Amino acid sequence: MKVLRLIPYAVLFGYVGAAAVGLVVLLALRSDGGVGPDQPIAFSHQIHAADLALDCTHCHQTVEVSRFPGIPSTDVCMVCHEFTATDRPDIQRLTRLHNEGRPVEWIKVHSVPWHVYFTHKRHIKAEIECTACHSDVTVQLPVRQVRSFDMGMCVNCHRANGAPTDCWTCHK
Amino acid sequence: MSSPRAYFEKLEIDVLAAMGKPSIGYLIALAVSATCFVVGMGLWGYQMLFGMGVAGIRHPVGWGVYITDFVFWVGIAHSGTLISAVLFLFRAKFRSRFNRSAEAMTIFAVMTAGLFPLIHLGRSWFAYWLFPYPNQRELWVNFRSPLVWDVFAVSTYLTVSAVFFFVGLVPDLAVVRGRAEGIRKKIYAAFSLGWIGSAKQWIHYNQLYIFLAALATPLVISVHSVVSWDFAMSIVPGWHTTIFAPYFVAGAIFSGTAMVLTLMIPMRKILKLEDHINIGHFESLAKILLFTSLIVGYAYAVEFALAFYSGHTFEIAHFTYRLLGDYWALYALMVFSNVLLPLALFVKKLRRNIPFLFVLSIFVNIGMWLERFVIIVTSLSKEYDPYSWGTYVPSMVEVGITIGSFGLFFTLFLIFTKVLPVLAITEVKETAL
Amino acid sequence: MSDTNRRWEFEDEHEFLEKLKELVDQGTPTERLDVITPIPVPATEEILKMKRSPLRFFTLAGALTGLSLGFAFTIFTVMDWPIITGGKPLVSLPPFLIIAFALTILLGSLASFAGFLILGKMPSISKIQNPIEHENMFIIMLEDEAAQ
Amino acid sequence: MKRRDFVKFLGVTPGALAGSGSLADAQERLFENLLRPKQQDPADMWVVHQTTCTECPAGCGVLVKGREGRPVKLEGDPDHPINRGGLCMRGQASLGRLYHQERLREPLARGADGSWEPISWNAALDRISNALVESRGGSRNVYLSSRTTGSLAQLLDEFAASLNVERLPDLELFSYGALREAYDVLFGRREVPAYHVEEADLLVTVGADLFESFISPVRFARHVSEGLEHHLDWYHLEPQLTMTGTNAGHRIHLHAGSEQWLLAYLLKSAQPRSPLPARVLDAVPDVTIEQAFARTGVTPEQLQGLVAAWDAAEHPLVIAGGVSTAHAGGLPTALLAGLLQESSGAIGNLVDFGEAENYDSVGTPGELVDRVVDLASANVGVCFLSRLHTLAPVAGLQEVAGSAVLTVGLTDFLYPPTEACDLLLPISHSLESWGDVETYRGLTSVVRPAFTPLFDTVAEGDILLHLMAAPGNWEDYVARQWQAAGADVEEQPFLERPTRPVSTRLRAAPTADRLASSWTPDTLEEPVLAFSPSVRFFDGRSQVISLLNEIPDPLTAVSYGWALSISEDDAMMQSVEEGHVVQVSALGSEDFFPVRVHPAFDFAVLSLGMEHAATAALPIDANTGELIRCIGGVELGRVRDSAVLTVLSGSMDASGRGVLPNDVHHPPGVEAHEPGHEPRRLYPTPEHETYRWAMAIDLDKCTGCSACVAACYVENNISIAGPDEHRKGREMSWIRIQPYLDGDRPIEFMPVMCQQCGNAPCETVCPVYATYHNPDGLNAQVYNRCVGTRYCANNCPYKARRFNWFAGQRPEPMDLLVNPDVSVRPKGVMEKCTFCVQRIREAKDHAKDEDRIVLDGEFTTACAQSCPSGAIVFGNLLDENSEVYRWAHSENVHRILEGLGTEPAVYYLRQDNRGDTGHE
Repeated sequence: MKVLRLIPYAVLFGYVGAAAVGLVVLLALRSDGGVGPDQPIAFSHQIHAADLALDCTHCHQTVEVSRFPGIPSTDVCMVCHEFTATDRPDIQRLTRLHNEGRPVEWIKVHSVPWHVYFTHKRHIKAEIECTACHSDVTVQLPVRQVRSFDMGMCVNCHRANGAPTDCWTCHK
Repeated sequence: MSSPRAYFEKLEIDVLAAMGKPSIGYLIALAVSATCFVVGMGLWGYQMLFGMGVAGIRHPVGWGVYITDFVFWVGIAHSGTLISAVLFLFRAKFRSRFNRSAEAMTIFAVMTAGLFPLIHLGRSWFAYWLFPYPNQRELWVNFRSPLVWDVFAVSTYLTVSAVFFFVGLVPDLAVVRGRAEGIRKKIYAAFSLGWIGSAKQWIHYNQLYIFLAALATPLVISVHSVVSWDFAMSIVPGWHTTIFAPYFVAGAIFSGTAMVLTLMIPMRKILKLEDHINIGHFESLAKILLFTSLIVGYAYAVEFALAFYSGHTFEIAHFTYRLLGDYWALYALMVFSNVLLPLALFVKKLRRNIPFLFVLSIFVNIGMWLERFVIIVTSLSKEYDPYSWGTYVPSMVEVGITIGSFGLFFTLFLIFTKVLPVLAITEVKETAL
Repeated sequence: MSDTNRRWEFEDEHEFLEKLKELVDQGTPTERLDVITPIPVPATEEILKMKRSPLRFFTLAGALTGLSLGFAFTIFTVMDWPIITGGKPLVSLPPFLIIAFALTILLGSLASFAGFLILGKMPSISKIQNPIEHENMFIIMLEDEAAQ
Repeated sequence: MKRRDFVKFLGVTPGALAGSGSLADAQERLFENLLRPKQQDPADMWVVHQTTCTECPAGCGVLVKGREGRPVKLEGDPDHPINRGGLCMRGQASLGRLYHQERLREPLARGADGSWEPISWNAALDRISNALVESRGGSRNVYLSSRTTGSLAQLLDEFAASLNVERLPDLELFSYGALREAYDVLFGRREVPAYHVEEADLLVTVGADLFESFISPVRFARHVSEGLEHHLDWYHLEPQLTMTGTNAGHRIHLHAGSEQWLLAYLLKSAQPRSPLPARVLDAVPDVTIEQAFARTGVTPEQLQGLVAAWDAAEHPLVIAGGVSTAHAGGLPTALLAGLLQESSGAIGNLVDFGEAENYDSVGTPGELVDRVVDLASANVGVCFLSRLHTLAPVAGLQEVAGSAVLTVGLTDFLYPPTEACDLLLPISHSLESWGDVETYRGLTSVVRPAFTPLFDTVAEGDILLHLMAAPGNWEDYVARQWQAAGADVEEQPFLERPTRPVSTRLRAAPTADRLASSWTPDTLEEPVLAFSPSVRFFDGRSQVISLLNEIPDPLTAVSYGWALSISEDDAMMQSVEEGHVVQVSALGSEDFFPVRVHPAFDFAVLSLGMEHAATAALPIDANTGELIRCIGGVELGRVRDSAVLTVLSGSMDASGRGVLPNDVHHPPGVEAHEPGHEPRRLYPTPEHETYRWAMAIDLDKCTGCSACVAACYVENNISIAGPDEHRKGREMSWIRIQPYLDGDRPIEFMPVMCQQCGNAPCETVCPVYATYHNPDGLNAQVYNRCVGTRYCANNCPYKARRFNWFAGQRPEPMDLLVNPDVSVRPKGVMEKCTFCVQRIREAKDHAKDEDRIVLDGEFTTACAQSCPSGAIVFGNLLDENSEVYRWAHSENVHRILEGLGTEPAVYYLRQDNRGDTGHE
């Protein structure tokens, strides 16, 4: 009898518990958990950009002339890696891909929505630091999207720097 | 008459009897209207899933049945506040027989009306963008848009009417509390906020009621004016006219009063309130109906006069079209129900003939719905550029959702008749003496 | 039942009023008298020499807040991100007036309601738990001094 | 696009294309394409290269604009001698053929049950080779294709020679049989000469539909519009209304089949500049003005006016063609036209055989019928049917093809001829393969692949080479041909060879004889059924392209489906109404047509689109072997039922609404635009700092051809609504051609798009700022902010706004045809013309790099770019030296519904310098 009386409470707690779990799962799915995606090749910005102090444009070659920074193709990598660190399995995979003329299928990290026109060129020409949006990629292993690219971020920066706030500057 | 107390007691017993165990007929009515509502919502979901195209609206008629329904329901909402606030200020005694259900009707009608702006949105799920909420973009709403005025006017109207309704209820809830048992007693006690009717309460109460009435009166005028400006502020021939605000307000009160009749006549029978609501009370409503009908009829005439006097090509073309074009039949029916038929109310016999009043009220409801439909659709279907002319026929989805809205309205009203006193007991007592 | 704490009930409003007048004339301090009536009886207010309800100040305050808030908010938003529509000036007062008006009414009525609750000491838990039912009688209650 | 912007196109590995995901998301696609190794070009760079349009035989030069390895837009090549930047709607829409869902994707073989089954290329080609080997035993192999020129023609001859295949004359529905026959008789040149309209001062066209399908519509459109600059006077005589007719200064209706009478009258009455031999003149019957009037129905005044104009003109040019040369009187009409050209001294300059169109390989249906008769007796081995959308015109051809041992179809769609085939070889689109086109003598243009084939298709040339077991591939073959001509196929987009002047002498004897023998006194019995040229479908081959069906036919205003257009009087007499579905006695009993009642059409003429001729077996003119496109004495059969036509135009009557720029259209109530007398307004109109983008449209030049509409669709990712939505009036086009009947001409065409108002009524009513006035004077629309109240559309007096009633359908692979600079709009949002803001943005970006403002003419909108007659200019109204400023401040400028004070940024010009206008 006593047990029966507990049933309603059990059910109630069941619901609440389920809801709580669901919420947690949802949040977990939403956040990247502070870790970037595992890339096919564990490329380290730390080594290249920090330790070797290569300029961003060394690999992202179209960032100053184009809307898009240009994800380097394998032959850019091979300029050095034909000789450097050839003992590493990752580099060997890279070399193999290069020889087969196949691309490295990087996973995209930074995206803006479908309706946004964003041009790297203008921002570089305006001397906006890469880190302003991408933060310091050299400390992210692997690279992840640190700042959320919501409209507030764009607009507030535009306001601060006297950049146009006409909607059609960015909305396409 | 016997001692006031005897009457008070009888009144309370009668009214509370109405709140008693629901009859089978009541349950059927409730089931039917609830089903309609659920189906209507289902259709809305269907529309959101597949796109606005499932409705009949087309290019160039971007607004159709949905906006018609919106204006119709907002119109219905007007009689409530009119009867409770305006007539209160005018010290019209018969008001006390209707104001409770009229106010309830107001709230339910506004709730129903409020759905349609959402339903008619191409992307209903972004409806919250119409509200000026603080956001990270610091982007606000366009306060120059009549639609934003609507948001403010309608939500204000809903809130104020709700407060007004509740305030009026407090003493009656206390009465119910006094006669209820068990858990219901507790609930009513809670909602009556500990009202006992002491002089200290009454003095503030009376003051509050007057102020609410004083505030609600301009509000009721403004709300339908704002709604009318959705049209009047545009450049569409047939919409863009200065008479719209008074025209719509009169129309709203007209339709609202008709709806009160439509609801009260059966309710009085079913809930056996004949002793408390008599022919005389209905006659007073009929007079309001007649009066507003005359205003509306005048507005119809003025519209044409303005158009033809202006000599404006598009205005003239439009009103000719409204009268003789594709929708002439609807226009004719509208004029008949809103202007010609109500003229019968000049006859005292008919004014006091309840079956007639009921039939008339139905006609007026239909007529007023048609009025909004005709204004919206005929104006849009033949605008400036002849290339972009086209006629509009509602789709089943629109019809279904409209029926659904009636479902919602009646569901709420039926529930109201069982959980709250349908007569303003205290005020009836007051006026009975 | 002590002489200092008594309760009279009347079926008839006039008898009730006469009794009340009589009590007051006898010099019973009005603050010790309380009346409960099924319907508002304005006469009691004069007899008991009650002050006019200060509720109106709530209303006024609310309405004024609404009015100023309406204009302030609309003007602030168009200035915050100036966007031209239809060649109209940024600060176009006529439309803003509509917003201001709506807010005036809204806050005005809400404030009045709040005022009513505050002044009428409602909702009062004690009264909700054990209310006094007038049962359609006009009731006069004389509280004893101890109650003060 | 400027020369210097060109870059060599870099091919993309099919891998990058395969499985591109949601194409609404430019970013994602971009990323995939960046994955390509050895691709260091920025992904937002337009890759432009020059090739040739093959949608019709005109051979216009086009620039293929590619992004991320896919062509997404075609534009007329500004340097190409034929079209000089213009491109017709068929050309614009031809990407729809490339990305068509129903395109053949792999070789197919007829299975046992008659259904199509996939087969490997090798298997397919082996089957053909074997069949060819077997055929050695006496049976004949034939090769039939549509018009073929340049290297492919060369290769075909070699192929025919080496594999003992008879190459039949090419099949074209427009074979110009009458003209070629006539010029053969007159001058011994069986050719279609070049007509230099631009050099004439009087143009008399008899049935020649210059703007629809006659020889080279885009070129004619440009030349006529150039002619208008120096007041070209243009008489157009035709039995049934055509779009060309609506544009002529003097459009004169004559009885079908009476053309020879009119020309005979003209020849006899006009002063000859170079007298004709007596015996030729004797062969021409003397026609009194009364007889001429009686036969043609052209009034004496009009006849005299025509003669007077002819005599007054310095360089008169008469062109007969189209329907007028496609009936029993076709040959005499063509002969007389030729004689008039001779007598007016036009031959050799205005009529130029040196640059004659290359129709050498094209036969007339008549010739083909003879060949078929001959083949029917023989047993056919392998029958090749290449690039054919119909065999109907040639009686018995389908049977012959069916009876062959192996019938091979080289095609891109399951056109009717494929029913006779055993084997289908999917051939690559011209944007996927090499080739060249010799449009006319002295001009050969390259066809270059824009990217690797979408499907498992092969170029026709490669198929032939493989079957010949010849070394090298098709690309090398073409390259060799060009080397031989001393040109480089990689570098040169087209090759212009100097043409030597051709000396012509009138051959009096044959002319006189043929004229006498072919003279037909009687005209066609009315009512007449005429097959009107279709600007949308040419001879029917382009009907597969969905976009062309979506855009209404300028003439009939019907978008989807066939319609039999008749005049109001005919409708009354035949007692039919619009939408009635009827039979036509002259045609197959199983064909029913919905009736389109059109007030502008001529009495006693029923007209069907030429696309129907592709399915009907039309009679053939014995004299010329040409299809007869005018059938006399037809009757309407019973009314089967009634259908709703897809007519988007709500009304063709613009009377007094201030839409058409003409004082007639300014009754009281609609303010006319008086410069310097602006209406008073409450608020100042917004000021603009650097730019106020504006457009000006010259309605005298606008022909109604709807090229702009097609260009806009492709440029701006506008979705196709489909017939059902059209019936509901739910069109998506951002720019439309409004036809009006109450103007000065039979039909007035008015291109209308968003007018980008200075005081836009749509902006004020949007609750969420989704539309507003931007600093450049544009009426901006922010799609992803739109909640879809549709209030803006209600409040737009121009009804230029379009609502996404549903999510747009882009059946794979059509989803690849997306301009990444323009969003694909989701369901429930409003969209409209943006003045191609993506192009503005790009231009401003370039300008900013060079730290200057955008120069006039640096870029233009898609519609303006495509306009064959250059009727649209776009630019910055604040720049007083800009073209648009000049146009907007010229005489007779008008803005639609100016009285509303919306301050539109689109200016309409109308001088009407077409002589005295009017529908005569």
